[in-house]
Amino acid sequence: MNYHSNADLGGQDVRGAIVMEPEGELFHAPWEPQVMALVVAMGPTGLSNIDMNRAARETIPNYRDLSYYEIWLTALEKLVLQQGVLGDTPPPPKQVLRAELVAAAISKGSAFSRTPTGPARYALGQRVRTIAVQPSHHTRLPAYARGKVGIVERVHGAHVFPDTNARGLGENPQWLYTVAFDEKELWGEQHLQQRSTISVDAFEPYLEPA
Amino acid sequence: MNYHSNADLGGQDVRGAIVMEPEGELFHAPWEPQVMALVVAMGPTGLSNIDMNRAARETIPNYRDLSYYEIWLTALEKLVLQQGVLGDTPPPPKQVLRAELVAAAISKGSAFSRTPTGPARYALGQRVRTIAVQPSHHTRLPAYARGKVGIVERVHGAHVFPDTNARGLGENPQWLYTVAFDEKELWGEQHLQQRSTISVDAFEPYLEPA
Amino acid sequence: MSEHEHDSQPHSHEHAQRALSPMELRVRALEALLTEKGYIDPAALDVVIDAYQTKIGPRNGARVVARAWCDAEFRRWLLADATAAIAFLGLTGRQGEHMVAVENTPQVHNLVVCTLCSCYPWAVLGLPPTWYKSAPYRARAVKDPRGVLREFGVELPESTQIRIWDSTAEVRYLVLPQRPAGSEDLSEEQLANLVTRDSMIGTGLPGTAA
Amino acid sequence: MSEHEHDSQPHSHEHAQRALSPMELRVRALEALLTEKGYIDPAALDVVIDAYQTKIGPRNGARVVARAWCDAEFRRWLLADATAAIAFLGLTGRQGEHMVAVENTPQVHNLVVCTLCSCYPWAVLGLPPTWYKSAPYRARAVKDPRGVLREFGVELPESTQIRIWDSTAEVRYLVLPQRPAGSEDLSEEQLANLVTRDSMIGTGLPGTAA
Repeated sequence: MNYHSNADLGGQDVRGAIVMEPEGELFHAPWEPQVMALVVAMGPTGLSNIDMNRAARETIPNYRDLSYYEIWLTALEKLVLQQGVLGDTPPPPKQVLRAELVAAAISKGSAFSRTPTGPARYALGQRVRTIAVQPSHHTRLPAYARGKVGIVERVHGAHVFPDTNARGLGENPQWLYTVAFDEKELWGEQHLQQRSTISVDAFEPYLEPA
Repeated sequence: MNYHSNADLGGQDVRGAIVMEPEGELFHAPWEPQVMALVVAMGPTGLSNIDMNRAARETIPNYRDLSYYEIWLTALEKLVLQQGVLGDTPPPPKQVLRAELVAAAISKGSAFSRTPTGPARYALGQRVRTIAVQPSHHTRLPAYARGKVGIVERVHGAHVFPDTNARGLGENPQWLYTVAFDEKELWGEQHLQQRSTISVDAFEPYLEPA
Repeated sequence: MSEHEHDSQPHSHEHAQRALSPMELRVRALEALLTEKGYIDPAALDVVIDAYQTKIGPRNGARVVARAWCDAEFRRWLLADATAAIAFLGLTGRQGEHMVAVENTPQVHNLVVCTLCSCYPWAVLGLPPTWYKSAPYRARAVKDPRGVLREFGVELPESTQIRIWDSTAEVRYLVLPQRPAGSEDLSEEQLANLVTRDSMIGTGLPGTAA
Repeated sequence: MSEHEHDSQPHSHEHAQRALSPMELRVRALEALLTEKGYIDPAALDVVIDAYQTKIGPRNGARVVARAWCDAEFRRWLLADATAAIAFLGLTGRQGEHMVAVENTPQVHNLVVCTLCSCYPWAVLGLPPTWYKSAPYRARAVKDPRGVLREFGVELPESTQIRIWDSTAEVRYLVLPQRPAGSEDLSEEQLANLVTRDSMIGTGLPGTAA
């Protein structure tokens, strides 16, 4: 299986201005709020989970040509087809987000922390190396942070593991860490110095002792 | 300094019935609610902290003869004297709990977690031994759990350390763990089997590797 | 401070219209002193008392338990991050800043105690009952939990493991009791009515679905 | 599903009273399908849109920041356990289940990005601005933060360390900006008005005390 994410942009050579936007300017087309609300409303149905959604989005071939709400819409259309909504036996929704449930559902959210079943392998301050392998499925370790040595800065507890959750293989909770890298480790000694430190939130399977 | 706590009761041979109490029965004398409220109201003044309060309570010589609100009252009287409230320059209150601030102050509480400054020494599932020494100051490792081997069951993050906070020596945050012991480890092989496991919440300085 | 002698009278639970007792005088003297010195707003005391008499009590915890019984996602959140899940229900606060929820199952029964003083999850259960603060409970809960439970009229199967949580730091424990058999048709509100204070400490079981 | 062809028209930001655009038709078709199949309550969509247009936005985060500026204890709580501290202000929710607050100081400036998609703390900042989800920001924030900040009109001293948080999991980051000089006399509400959305992402600074 040849999985490729078109969304892994960190550090890439992307030109184009960053266009400022005033605080109240939320949408730029009348269909955009509908797409946002559809995605929110589909959450409780359990038709997909957040990691399946991200996988569906990042594998859109023309990802880079689309606006973000176009990406959301395209991915939702794709999932609706993939999950057999058009078939004879569409999967029943786990829950339908009725109008009167919206406020409570939004303010509750959906926690991703899980009771850990085993010890954290790494501790605050420890040096770790991220794995270099790019798996052929959805994952959350950015390309720019692969095979790099960093320091564990925070230990967040065990969280749902995207790599399995995105493939319907279960939540498989894993310890989650914030791992911080010096800019030189990521971009090389020749890189224009910025005095910066960059961290990613990395699940334990993404890490090895260094 | 010869510090002795009269409050460390776990596992002691205390006779007397446990007297049931219906849910709504909160007080048993008209002065009890006043004492409760005085203790709550004194919190924001910063005259003492929670660990100083506990130290003042557990060192009352006739602790075991007093009801709990008598203990609270006696300790508050003691602290008021010790902190020089009756002197010429009583320490100014950090904040006075005005009536209109009560609801917000109660619902806010006062968090004891602190940003950790170093790594946790122990991990979930690890065997640890509690220290055997009884320090000559306020501490929170019960006598029955001293010098015992247990398993780290939870890692709670760094919290204010009572041993220093009670003596005005600073918050000195330490990692906090739930450490669970088999009943035989605590009470011996001869103990009537209860099929029980007992845990304490232990700060890192109370623990050694086992 | 001549009012500070200890009340040597036997505890009286009746306080009709009569002269103030020595304890009442002692409390009034302390309150007057702290007011005069500017530490206390006397009006705040009434607000504090009212809060714990009418707003903050075990019905709050019962809401948490009933929600966990009705909503599997909330239950999972509560068990993984009780502080956040309980805060979502608006039940933050004093003596509930760091919450852990522990779940009873057919295999494991949880029991909460504070052997060193009277730590108790005020934010969800209100003020602790007298027995919780008493020497017999604190001494025996850790060593003879089955005997203690028997005093409360709770007889557990011999095969049930008992898990005792001694609240020795600032973490506060809430027991999530097993949902009563035959309660499938009850509303969340009806379920909350079955949740007793003692069932959330572990010294009792919830009521049965009538 | 014939409406599912991609909209090949250039992006139009004007939508006057006219025939429905291809994108609008496509979204309507999907909504109709999901409604017909019983996944969606169309009335819920309006409630979701209204929530993010009128209730859940950066003014919520500004409340958190202003509170932290005014209340040292709240600030400490926010930095040690942001999820709980923010929940205390009632701001729990979707895309804010696991919060971390990071503090700007004269030495360190924090910047938040999601290089892999568009992770953003909805519960406190609402919907992300378009630039936050755009390729140029996501690509360059990690590698050329000073260049990116310059585009936002922020020029930091050379000696300032830049700390970039790539939100690659379900932890969401809120920047706590430095309190503006000369703001000592402002009320909490006035302070909140100085807190811009961008200052809580790290791409801006708060307004100055006039």
